[in-house]
Amino acid sequence: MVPTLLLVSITTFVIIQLPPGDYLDSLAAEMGESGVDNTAVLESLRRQYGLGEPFYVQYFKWMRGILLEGDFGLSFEKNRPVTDLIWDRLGWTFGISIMTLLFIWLTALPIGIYSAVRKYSVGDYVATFFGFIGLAIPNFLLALVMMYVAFKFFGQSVGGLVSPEYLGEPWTWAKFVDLLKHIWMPIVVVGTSGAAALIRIMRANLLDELYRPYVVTARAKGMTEFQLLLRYPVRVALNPFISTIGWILPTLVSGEIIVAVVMNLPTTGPLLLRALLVQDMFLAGSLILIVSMLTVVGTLISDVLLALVDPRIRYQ
Amino acid sequence: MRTEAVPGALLEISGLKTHFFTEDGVVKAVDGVDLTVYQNRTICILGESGCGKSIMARSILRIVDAPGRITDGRILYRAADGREIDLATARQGSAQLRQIRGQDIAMIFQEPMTSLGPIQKIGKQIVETILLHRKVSKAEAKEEAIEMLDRVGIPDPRQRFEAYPFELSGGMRQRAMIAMALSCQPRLLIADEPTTALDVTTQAQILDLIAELKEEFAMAVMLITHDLGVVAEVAEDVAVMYMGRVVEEGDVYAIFENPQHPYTRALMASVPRIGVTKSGRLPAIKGMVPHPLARPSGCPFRTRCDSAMPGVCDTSVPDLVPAGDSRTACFLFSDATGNG
Amino acid sequence: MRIRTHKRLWALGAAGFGLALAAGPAALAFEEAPMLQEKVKAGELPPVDERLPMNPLVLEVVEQTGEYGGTIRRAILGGGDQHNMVRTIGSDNIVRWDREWTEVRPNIAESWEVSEDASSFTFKLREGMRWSDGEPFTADDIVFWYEDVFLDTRLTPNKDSTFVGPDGPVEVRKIDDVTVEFDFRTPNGLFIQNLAYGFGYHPAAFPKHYLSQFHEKYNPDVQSLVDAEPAAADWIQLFNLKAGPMDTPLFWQNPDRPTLHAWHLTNAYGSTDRIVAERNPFYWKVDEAGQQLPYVDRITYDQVEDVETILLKAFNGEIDYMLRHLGRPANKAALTDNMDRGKYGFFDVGDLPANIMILMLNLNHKDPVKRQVINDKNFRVGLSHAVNRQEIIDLLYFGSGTPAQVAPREGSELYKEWYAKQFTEYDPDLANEFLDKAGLNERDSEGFRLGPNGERFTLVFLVADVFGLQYPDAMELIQGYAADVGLDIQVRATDRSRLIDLHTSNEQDAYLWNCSGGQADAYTTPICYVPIVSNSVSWAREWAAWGVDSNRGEEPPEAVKEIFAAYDEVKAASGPDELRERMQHVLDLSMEQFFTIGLVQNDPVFGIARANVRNVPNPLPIAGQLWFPAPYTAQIYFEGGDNLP
Amino acid sequence: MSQAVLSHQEDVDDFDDTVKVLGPWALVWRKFKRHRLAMWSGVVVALIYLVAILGEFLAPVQIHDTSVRNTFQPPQAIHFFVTREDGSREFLLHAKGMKMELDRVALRRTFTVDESKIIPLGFWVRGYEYKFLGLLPSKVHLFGPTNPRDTVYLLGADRLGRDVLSRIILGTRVSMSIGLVGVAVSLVIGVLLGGASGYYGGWIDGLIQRFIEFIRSVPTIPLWMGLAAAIPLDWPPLRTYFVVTIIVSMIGWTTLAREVRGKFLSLRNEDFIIAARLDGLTNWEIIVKHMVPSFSSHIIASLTLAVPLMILAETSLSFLGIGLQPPIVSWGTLLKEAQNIRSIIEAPWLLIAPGTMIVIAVLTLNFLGDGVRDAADPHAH
Repeated sequence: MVPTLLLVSITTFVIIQLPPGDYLDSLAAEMGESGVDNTAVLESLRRQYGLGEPFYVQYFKWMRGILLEGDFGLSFEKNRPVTDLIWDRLGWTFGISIMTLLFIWLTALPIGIYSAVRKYSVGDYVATFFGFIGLAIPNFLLALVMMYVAFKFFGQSVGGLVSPEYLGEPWTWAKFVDLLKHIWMPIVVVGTSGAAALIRIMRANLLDELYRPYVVTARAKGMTEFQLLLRYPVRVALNPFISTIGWILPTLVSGEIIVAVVMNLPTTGPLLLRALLVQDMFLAGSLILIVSMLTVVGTLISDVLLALVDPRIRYQ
Repeated sequence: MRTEAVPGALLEISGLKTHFFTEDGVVKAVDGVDLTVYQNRTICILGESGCGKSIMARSILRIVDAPGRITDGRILYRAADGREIDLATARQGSAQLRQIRGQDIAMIFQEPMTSLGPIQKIGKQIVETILLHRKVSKAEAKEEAIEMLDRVGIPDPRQRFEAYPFELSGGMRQRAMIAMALSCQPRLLIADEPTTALDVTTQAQILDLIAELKEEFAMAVMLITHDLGVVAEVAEDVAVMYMGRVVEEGDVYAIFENPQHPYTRALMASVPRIGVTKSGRLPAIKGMVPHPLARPSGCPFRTRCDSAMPGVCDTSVPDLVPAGDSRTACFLFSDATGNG
Repeated sequence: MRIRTHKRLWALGAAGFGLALAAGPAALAFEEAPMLQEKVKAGELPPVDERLPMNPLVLEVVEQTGEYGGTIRRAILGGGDQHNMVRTIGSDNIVRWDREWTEVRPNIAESWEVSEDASSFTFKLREGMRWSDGEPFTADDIVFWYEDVFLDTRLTPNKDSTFVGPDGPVEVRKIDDVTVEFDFRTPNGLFIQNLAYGFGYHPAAFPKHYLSQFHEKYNPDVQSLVDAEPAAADWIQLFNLKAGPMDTPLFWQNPDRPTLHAWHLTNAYGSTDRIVAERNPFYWKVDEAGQQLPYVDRITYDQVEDVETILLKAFNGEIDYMLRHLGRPANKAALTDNMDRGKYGFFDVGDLPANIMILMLNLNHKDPVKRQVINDKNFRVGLSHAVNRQEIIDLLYFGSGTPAQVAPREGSELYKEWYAKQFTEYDPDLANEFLDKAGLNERDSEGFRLGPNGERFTLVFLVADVFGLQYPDAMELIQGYAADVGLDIQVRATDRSRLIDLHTSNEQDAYLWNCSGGQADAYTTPICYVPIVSNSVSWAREWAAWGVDSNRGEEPPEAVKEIFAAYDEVKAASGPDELRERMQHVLDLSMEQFFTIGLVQNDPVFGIARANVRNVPNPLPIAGQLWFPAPYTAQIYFEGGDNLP
Repeated sequence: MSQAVLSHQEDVDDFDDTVKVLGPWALVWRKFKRHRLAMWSGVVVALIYLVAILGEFLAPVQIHDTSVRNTFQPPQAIHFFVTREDGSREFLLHAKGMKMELDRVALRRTFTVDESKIIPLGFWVRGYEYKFLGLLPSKVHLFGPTNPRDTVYLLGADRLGRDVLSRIILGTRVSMSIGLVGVAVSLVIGVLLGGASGYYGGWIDGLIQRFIEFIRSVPTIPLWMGLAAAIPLDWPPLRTYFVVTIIVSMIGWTTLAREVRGKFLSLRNEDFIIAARLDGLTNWEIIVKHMVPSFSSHIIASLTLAVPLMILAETSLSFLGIGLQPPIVSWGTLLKEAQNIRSIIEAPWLLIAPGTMIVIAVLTLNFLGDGVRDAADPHAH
């Protein structure tokens, strides 16, 4: 895991260094709007941000800060330490990702079971069809259309997780209710493709298990179909389901970036996109690093869960 | 071997047809089986792979997987309280059927490796069965399960109770399967090739165990096998199946000493016997079992039968009729008009 | 264009006004917002008369005196959108342009005097004026900016051109607490204009009482503050952090910095979902009825990530007053359809640059062949005639706009028809003729013209999707027009910062951009008329560098040198008439050279204001340097004293 | 105990056995044919690729042709009958012309159907010149207005008055080929690395597995964004296209490599491989002659399922503004152009048309892949 993380950190740094230019070019572009040359200001800022040092020096400084002081560097654009900026947003990102994961499970599990058990039934075809539609529609398209529908037909205020009147207000019950009114949209949008994939996986896994001898054994014991379904094949088919935590998290985080930009969510997505665009490199780097790290941790968690659920893996 | 008076019938199967409706056509896995299982007796169902013996056994418990379906016939089960239940028409998933499964009729399978839930503890699976059918507390069920494990010869049962199937050897797993099957003291144990996947020594142990337990629990045993040796060792009654039909049925001695049906005869002839020396190869049955979708008309065995009578055997299917000491389905012993 | 040189009389009159007020019963003289009244009652604030300067600026309102209350709700992009705030509240300088962008008026300074040769400027500040935290604003603050910020090369390595005359940086002297003199030693006839434009904010943006704590000179213990600030490694970085330039995010990330603005940030840009700017209780403007401005309690900026969201917010009535991001031709139809739902109306925005779509060919190209061709006026004229401007206007802007070159707009005092109209007719035959004349008369098998070196002559145009003007689409059309006359144009789409990066390092063939200088800003930012180093426009970067320092860059041809000299003359002009004449001369010379190829002069754009928003300047002039409506936002009010539901 | 077991005999006399012995591919095909949805999807996919190949022949209007009078013109319906002046009805394939009015205040054009103006349509009509299959110059188009000077917009026009239908048709070429090329790249990397990993095992396996783990742990979008941002701007569109393809294929190969590795691991100890090794075949021969054929159907299934992922990835990149850029026409760029409120309100066809195409392509490719996988899987039920 440590080598993976090390590799992740280096790659991250390479990625954020790849595009030519630096943050000041982006700033200069913005300032171009003021209509007049402002190289005067840019020069002093170049010094301010310590840009221009060799690549490896910047990397080692950055890593040293992270490892020794938990300091992820400074965001050029926000002029604040990265650590000040990201935790809130990471919280939302993971909050939404975890809720999305739950949404995915809650929909994919029963639908997957249903379409495996009632293979080639009308319900199976409907589930399959909608599952694939979910896979086929690009996230951002779905997000925009849903937003427009919410605006047009429900008169809902769009963008963000709470209505404007609650922005910056302390948390109250009303605000929480308002949050619930908004948060389902990104969850559904981000979740559809994941759910579709998991329905397919669940269906396939369960089909593999449904005709195994131990199911017949259980049936011969006199268990009801429902009992035996949940106690035996579903339990076994859950294994790959659990291991999805590992790969679905990065997928969700990625998907969430695009959706968050369209839906204006207070998550890391817009921050990361923006940071990459303006080459706010420590901010971008830290976000990628942390998200990747959490993904690695997520994989670890899924491995642990898998071992907990499946004794066979535990004993290997 | 026991030679007591014939006790009452426990299970009467008549005209059972279990067909598989595949996209390529209808596979008639079981096509008109008549069979009777008697209380406290061991009946062996003998036949080649694919002759329908397993499907027939599964039909009894109604655990035939789709696209298989019982299309005709009766499976009359005589319960302990004297009621007669037709298992062939019992509603799938009904409480009645579920009660019979596991409690009245239990089944063990060919592959102990895969027939137990892979990620549940052995003990739990047995307890589950007990709790399904009997009103006992969990603790009691656990004690019983441990006792059962002990009874089937699993050493250190209290510890094994907590074991997962993959931690046990094949023999131990089959013992555990037996423990589970017998945990509710069924009246009939169906054993579907219980020893095929085991090594020779273990095979013998398991068969001995089944025989022993049969005495102890006073139950009937239906043993499905393709192994003549097994039949010789444990059977009291024998039914020989070929292509979904019982071709000969009778007392084990009758079948072994005086087989009637050409198929049974050929089978017996293929057994090497100690003391009998023959030059060359053992005689074999000619040809191959026809493809299930290419069922011969009339008597299904006629394509391989040395005594096949053109014009007779290929027009209609013979019924079981008494012949010698057994009952045989062959036109050598009956009129062609017996069955249309 | 007139520059009013305010004489002593004005200053005396104003002082008298202040005295008269001071003599009267204070509570009756000025009124204040209810929210401030409460604070005064609670003892949190001094009374309004003490908060206002002796002589507050009486701001003329657009329609009528307003009433207090309400929140102007706007939306702001999550990054890079600081101009959203700059242009609504930030730009409130020592002097200001009037609402029509025709003359410069007093603002922070109540009056000023100009020396005869236009080399020295004396400003009279308002006595008793205060920063947003209540501390007095005096000449010392300006001197602090001058001596400790502007002159300190560590803090200001390069001086802003507004404060640099032909003879070097300005000298600033404090005469007394309310009087400062800016002396350029040589004529700088454009200084007052420049001071009224955006970048003139500097002198009155550095509160000494607050910023001196971050300055080594005033705080020997500044290191402890540096240590406490993770984003700074030394005091210079710390100072820059706390006193950032207004047009960068830095300024808007430090809500602690006192300002002279009508509203003051309560939280930092970029760190929350909503930025709130609360009314400045010490704001120094009043209306004619003596009510302290601003009328509106606060301005909120909801942070969004996507321009589309702003549009939906507007439809939903969640935007009270805004033109930024919304006022694009492409949005007009959708905004019109949702007017009733959002309860808003449109107002005109005079965003009228010299041209909104210019083919900026690189006259200083590094490649000698391309340079030779591009520098041939015939080539540029040919290309100009090849483009069907009207079709571009019809396709992209629904017919709103005029085919024109880069030139002052009609109605501007510098307007001449031939500036705008030369070479604009679409005439492929004429184009071919000129291109042949430019030496591109050979063609290859595919019909494309060959350069002087015998290879196909190709121009690579950079294009970024900026300003909401559909530049990439335009470029696709232009590529087609050029191909029709055998000219190979390749298009490379990119983003704004990459594009700027490329052209500021002089690595481009050409690119598509716009250019200011259509109205009064032709005087101060003639970036498309005279080679000037700029972030946005590069058509002769080397010449421009030479123009700043003749040891750098590349010596331009005589004709261009002549233009440089003529523009220097403009700076030295002493009166408005002389100024105009000299500028006209610059334009005559420049237009004759035909440096850049303009395509479209746009019609006014628009902004939206909700139905009960009053005193909306209409039309509202804006320009690259003219950061409007900032000096006039304070007199906007909500009829009924609150937002519409 | 005697061990007499019933057994099949090899002296065959199958006069009644009508079932032929089928090769593995024939078996797969037989199974696949039964999967009706997959069959139909396969047909649709084939049609889509046919559209991609024929391109200009099917596109009635040149894709970069703009038209001032037709910006945001809604789709025109196809009519079959015209009513003559004498009231008789006659069969004539045609579209109705549209009257345009320019609203200079709201800045839009509004269109109304002009019942009197009839644009006859037909097959095999003359139009703009192009090279059929990139070789033969031709002016014939499958379908369009019979008069070459007319234009119809069957799926509407975009903001520059360009024909959406034609753009979608030619966008098919780019989008579908990105899928194919991306898959090809994934295939090479995936099979090479997965194969090496599975065949050699040991530290090579460990290394490759770590690498795959690493690639998968980096969230794709930032990875793409970083890579895409590094594409030099002055690159010609074609090169950008290939780089985008390669970036897109980054997502595919890890899955494939894992699958190949798994197959290698399980096959390594199969009897027939051991037999081949004992026969003295070299590693390479074993891989090529025995291992690859035994799981190639799997690979094909995985590839089919990867194509739609790549198509979607391309649209995502385009959306972020870092993928293909106009004037390249792909479904992604078409969607990106329509990705705004104005299009949803004023010209929904701009969104619906490419969106539908993407959904159809992704859907059918998925069904097809599913079918192939089911057919290829010996354990499928």
